[in-house]
Amino acid sequence: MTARRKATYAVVLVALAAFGIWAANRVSGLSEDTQATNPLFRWEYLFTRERTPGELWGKTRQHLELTVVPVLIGIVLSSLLSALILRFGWLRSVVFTFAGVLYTIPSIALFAVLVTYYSNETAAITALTSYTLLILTRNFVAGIDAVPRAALDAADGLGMSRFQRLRKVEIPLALPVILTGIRIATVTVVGLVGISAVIQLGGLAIYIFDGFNRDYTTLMVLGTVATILLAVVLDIVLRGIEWLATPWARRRVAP
Amino acid sequence: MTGTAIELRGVTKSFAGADHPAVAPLDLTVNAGEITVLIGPSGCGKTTTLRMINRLVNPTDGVITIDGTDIRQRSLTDLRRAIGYVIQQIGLFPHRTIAQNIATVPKLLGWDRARTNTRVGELAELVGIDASMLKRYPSELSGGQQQRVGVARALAADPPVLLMDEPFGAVDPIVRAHLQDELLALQARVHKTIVLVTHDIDEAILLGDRVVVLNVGGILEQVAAPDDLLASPANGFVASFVGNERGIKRLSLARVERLALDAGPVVDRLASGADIKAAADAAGVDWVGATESGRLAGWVPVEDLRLDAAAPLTGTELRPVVAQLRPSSSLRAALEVILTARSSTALVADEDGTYLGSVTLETIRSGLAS
Amino acid sequence: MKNRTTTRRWRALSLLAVVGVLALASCSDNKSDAGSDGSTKTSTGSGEFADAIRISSADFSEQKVLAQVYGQYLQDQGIAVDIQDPVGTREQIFKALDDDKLDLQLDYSGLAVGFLGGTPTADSQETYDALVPLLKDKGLEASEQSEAQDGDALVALTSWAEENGVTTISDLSGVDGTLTLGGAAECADRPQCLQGYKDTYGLDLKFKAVDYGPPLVAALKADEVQVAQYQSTAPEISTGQIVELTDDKGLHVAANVVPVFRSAVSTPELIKALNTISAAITTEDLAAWNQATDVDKEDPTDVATKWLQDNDLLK
Amino acid sequence: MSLAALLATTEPTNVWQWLNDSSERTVTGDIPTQAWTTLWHSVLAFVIAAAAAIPLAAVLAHFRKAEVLSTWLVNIGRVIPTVTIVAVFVIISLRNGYGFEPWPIVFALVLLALPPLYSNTYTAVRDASPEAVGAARAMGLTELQILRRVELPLATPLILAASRVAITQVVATEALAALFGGTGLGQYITFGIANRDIYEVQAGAVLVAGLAMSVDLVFWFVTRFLVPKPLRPAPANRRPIHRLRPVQPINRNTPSLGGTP
Repeated sequence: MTARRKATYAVVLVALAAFGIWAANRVSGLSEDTQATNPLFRWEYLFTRERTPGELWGKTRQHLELTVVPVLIGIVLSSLLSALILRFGWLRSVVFTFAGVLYTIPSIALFAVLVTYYSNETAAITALTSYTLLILTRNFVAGIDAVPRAALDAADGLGMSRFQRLRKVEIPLALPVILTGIRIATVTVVGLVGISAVIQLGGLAIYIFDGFNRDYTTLMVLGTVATILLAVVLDIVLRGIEWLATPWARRRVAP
Repeated sequence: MTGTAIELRGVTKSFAGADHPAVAPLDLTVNAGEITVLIGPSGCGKTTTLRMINRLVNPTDGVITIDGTDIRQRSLTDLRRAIGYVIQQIGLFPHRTIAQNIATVPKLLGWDRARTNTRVGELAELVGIDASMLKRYPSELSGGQQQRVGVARALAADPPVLLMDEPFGAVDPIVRAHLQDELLALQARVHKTIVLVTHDIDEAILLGDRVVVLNVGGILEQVAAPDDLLASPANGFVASFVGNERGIKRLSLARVERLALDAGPVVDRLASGADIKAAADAAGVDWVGATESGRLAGWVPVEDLRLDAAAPLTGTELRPVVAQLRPSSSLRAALEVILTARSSTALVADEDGTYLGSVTLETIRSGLAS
Repeated sequence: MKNRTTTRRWRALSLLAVVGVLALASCSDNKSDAGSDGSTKTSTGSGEFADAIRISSADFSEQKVLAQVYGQYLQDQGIAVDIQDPVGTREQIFKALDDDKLDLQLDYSGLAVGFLGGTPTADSQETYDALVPLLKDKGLEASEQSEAQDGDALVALTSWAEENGVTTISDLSGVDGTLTLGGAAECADRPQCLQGYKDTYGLDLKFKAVDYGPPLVAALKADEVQVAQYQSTAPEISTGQIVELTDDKGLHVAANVVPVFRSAVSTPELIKALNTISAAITTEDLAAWNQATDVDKEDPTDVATKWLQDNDLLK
Repeated sequence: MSLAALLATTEPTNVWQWLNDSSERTVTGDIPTQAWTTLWHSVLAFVIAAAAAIPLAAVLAHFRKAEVLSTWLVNIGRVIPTVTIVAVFVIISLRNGYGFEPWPIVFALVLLALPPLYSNTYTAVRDASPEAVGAARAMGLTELQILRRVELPLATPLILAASRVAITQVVATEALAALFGGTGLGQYITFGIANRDIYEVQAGAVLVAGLAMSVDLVFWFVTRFLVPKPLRPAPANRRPIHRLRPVQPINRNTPSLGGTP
C-alpha cells in the first residue's frame, strides 16, 4: 500500500514538474531575445538589487495594513450587527440579503466609486471592510446559533446573568466558528487588496500591475508569490491562534 | 436535616398561541429533604412545572414559595444559584474542564480559590469522579461520568434544593441503574429537597419518596408515596399510567420487613422431637430449620431425624439455608425464593443471622392487601 | 489547578499575538516607500516633510523617469521634494493638483492644452503660449518647456504596415476590413486620439482599451488591434518592431515636456532648477530612457540618476 | 447651439441617465453585447470547472481517496488572488499569440470555480447517508452503481447549492478581465475609471451585480423546477430550527467564497 502510494506521489510530482517546465517555457516567450532580456524571473532583482528589500517590505506593510485594518473594523461592525441580529430576529434575513448583494458588486467598481467621495485609503478600507461583513457576521451569528441548547439551559439554571452567559458560555463556545470566520475574511481580503491598485494602492499587487504594464514578468512573479506567501502566513498565524484559544476543541479522546 | 419545603399555590402557565394552559392551576407541596418525582405523559407540563421553580419559566399566575419566601422576591440569579439544576442533556460547558464546570456556581458566588478547590475535590469524591479526570474536558468523559459531573456541578454551592429534569434519560440502562442507586445513596447522605422529572414509572417508584402524577395540561391526578400509588391509584388515569403490572411493581417496591412474619418451621437446636414434629406440621412442610442462640444455623429433612432421641438436632449435620431472605429484601426477591425453594417457605434473618420468621405466598398476599 | 493557569497563560499569549499583529500594522506609516521599481520617495528629513514639493507622474515608464530626473535634481539643489507613486492618468493628475494632493508634474504641452479645453497645434511655441493662460485659470504655472518631445504616435507593426502598404495615417482608409485601434482607456474620449482619427481622417475605427506601454505592442502582435496610439519615443520604434505612421493631416500636436506646478509652490529657485533640466533633455534621451526601462528593465530611479550623472548635473 | 447638440454634449448627472443614454457607449459597446460576453465567459468557465471537478471529486470521494487534497484545494483556492491569475494568464496568452480574450479570463475563472465545486462535491458524496450506501452494497449494486444511483442523488442538493454560489461568484469576478485588455461589462468600470466618469463606473457595477444576481436567480429557478423536490437544497425556513433561522457558518465546506469578487 505504502509503496503504491509512494509511486502515485512520484507520478503526480513528475507530472507537475513537467507541466511546470512546459509552462515556464511558454511564459518565457518564444523569441530568443525576449528570453535573454526578459526571462520569467530575474533572480538578481530579488537578491542583488539594493532597493528590493525596502520596497518589498514597504508594499508588504501597505498590504498588511489594508488587510488588518478592514478586518478589525469588520470585526467591530460585525459584532454590533450580530448583536442586533441576535436581539431582533427579523434583521437576520435583511442583513444577510444585503450582505449577499454587496458581495456581488465587483470590487474594482466599489473602489472606483468610493474613491470619488473619499481619499484613496478611506475608500479602499471602506470597500474591503464591506466585503468582510458578510463572512464575519455570518460566522459570528452561526457560531452563537450553534451553541448547544443544553449548555445555555444549564447556564441559565445555574444562575448566570444574560451578560455572564454571553461572556462565559456563548462567546467561548462560538469561538472556533468566530475565529474561522476571521481567518477566512483575512485571507479573502489579502486577495482583494490587490484590486485596490485601480486607486493607486494595492500593496504587493502593485508589482503585478506594474509588471503587466512593463511586460516584466519578474515583477509579476514576485508580486504573486509575495501575495500568496502573505496569505499563507496570515492563515497559519490565525490557525495557530485558533488552536491556542480553543484547547477544549482539540482534545477528543473517545470515551 | 437540611432541606427546604417548596410550595406551589395555584400555579398556572399558559404559552402564547396555545389553546390550553400548559399547566392548569396547580397546588403542590414538596416536603423538605424528600425526593419528589413529577411524572406524566408528554405534554403534562412536568418539565414546565420544574422550570417554574427556578424561574426558567415564569408562571402566568400563582405563587411559588421556597421555605416560605416567594421566589419572585429574590433576584433571578440569586434564586438560581441557590437551586441545583441537572438536565437530561447534562449541559456541561464543553470549553471548560471538569473542575471548572463543577466550580461554576462557586465562582459566580465569588468564593475564593482555595475554598472552591476544596469544594470541587469534595464533590468529585462524593459523586465518584476520579481526581485525575478534573483536568479533562467533558468530551473526554463517558455519558455516565458526565452526568455525575452534572450532579456535582448542581451541588457545588450546597444548595438546599435540587431540580433534576430527566437526569438519567440519556444514558444506557445499566449505567442508569447505577446512577439511580448512587443518587439514593447520595441522598441518604445529603438530604436535599429534590424535585425530579421523569417519564419512567419504574424510576419514579424507585427514587421517589412521593410521586406526583400529572395529566396533560398540568392537571394533578394524584400525589402519593410510591407504594400507595401502586396499591390504590386514585383513578383510571393513574391506574393505566402506572400500568397493569402494578402488583408486580409493588413486589419490587415493598420489603420483607413490612410483612407479618410467621413463626415458621424453625426450632432451637436443643428442641425435642415432639417440638420438631409440631413445628414442621404447623408449617405444613417436611423439613425443619434450626437456630443456635437465635441465629439460623441450617435445615434438615424431618425424615432424616431420629425423633425419639432427646435432642434430635444435636449431632445431626445441618444443610445450609438457601431460601433465606433479609428484612431489606424486596417482596419480588422473596417471591423468587419461594418459587424456587424446596417448599413454599422462605426464612428471614437479619444481617447478624438472627432468625426473624418465615415468608410464604400467603404472607406476601396478606401483606400487600393490608 | 496548574492546568487552569496554563490555559490562561496560553490565552493571554494568543491575545498578545493578535495585539502584536495589529500594532505592527498600525505602526506602518502611510508615507513609507512603496514604489515598485525604484520610484522611491525621497523626503528631506523629518519636519520639512510638509513643505516638500510633491512630484508625481502618469503611470508609464517615461513619466516615472521624468519625475525622478526633475525630482532628484531639485533635491540635489537643496529643494525638498517628495516623489510619489504614479497617480494614473492625466485626468487623475489634474484632479490631484486641484485637490492639493500634488504640487508638480511633468506634462506634454499639446496634450495638456487639449485636456484643458484649448486648441493645441503642431507648433511648439504656439502650444506653449496657449498652455500658460489655461494653467493660470486653475492656479497652476508652467516653467519653460523642453525641446524634448514625446507626442502621440499612431503605430502599427512594421510587417503589417509593409503588407498593407501603409505609411501614413490617411493610408489606413484604403485597408480592407474594420481596423481596431488600441490605446489606453482614456484615449476614447481624447480629441487627439479616437475622436481625432474619426473627425480629421474620417477613419471608422473600433477601439480596444489596452494598458499603455509594452502591452500595446503585444496586442499588435496578437492582431487584437491593428494600430495603436503609442508614444513617438517608444523603444519598439527604435528596434524596428513597430513603425510610426506619418500624421499627414497634422492631428498630432506639439508635445514638449513641460513642468506644471501649483502657483502656491512657485519660487525663483524652483523655476531656475526646472529650467535647467528642461534645457538639458532631448527627444533622444526620452527614447533612450524608454529603451532602458521597458526593454532592459532598469529601474526608472537608476535611469534618472545615471542620466543626471552623465550630464554632470549632480553636485 | 442647437438643442440636439446641446443634448449630445450634456453629460449624464446620475447613473440612470447614463444607462439610458446609448451615446455614452459608442466606444465601449452596447450593454447587451457586453453582458453576453461576460455571460458566456462565465458560463463556459463554470461548465469546464464543473465538468472537471464534479466527476473527479465524486469518484475520489466514493473511494475515500485524496482526502487531504480536497481540504487543501479550498485553502489554496482562497489564497490565490484571481486578479493575479488573470494578469499572468493574459501575459502567457499574449506571448503565445492567443490575444487578450477569452482564454485567460476563462481559465482564471475556471481556477476560481474549481476548488469550491470540487470540495463541496467531495464532502457531499463522502457524507452521503452511510446506511443507504451500506444497504445498496448489501443488495449487490456495483461500486459505480452505488455512486450513480445512491451517493450522487443524495449529494445533489449540496452540489447544486455550491454550483449556484460558484457561478454567481464567477460572473461577479469576470469584471476583472477588463483590467487587462478584456471586454465585457467590466469595461464600463475601467473606462469610467480612466475617464473619471463616476456614473459609468456605477453603471458598470450595477450591471455586473445585476447580471450576477440574475444568473443566481435563473440557477435557483432551474433547480426549483428541474430537480425533484427531495433533492432540492432545503429552503432556509425548513432546516432544523434553533431560535430563528440558523445561519451556516463559512468554513472549509462552504460553497465558494473561494475567490475575489
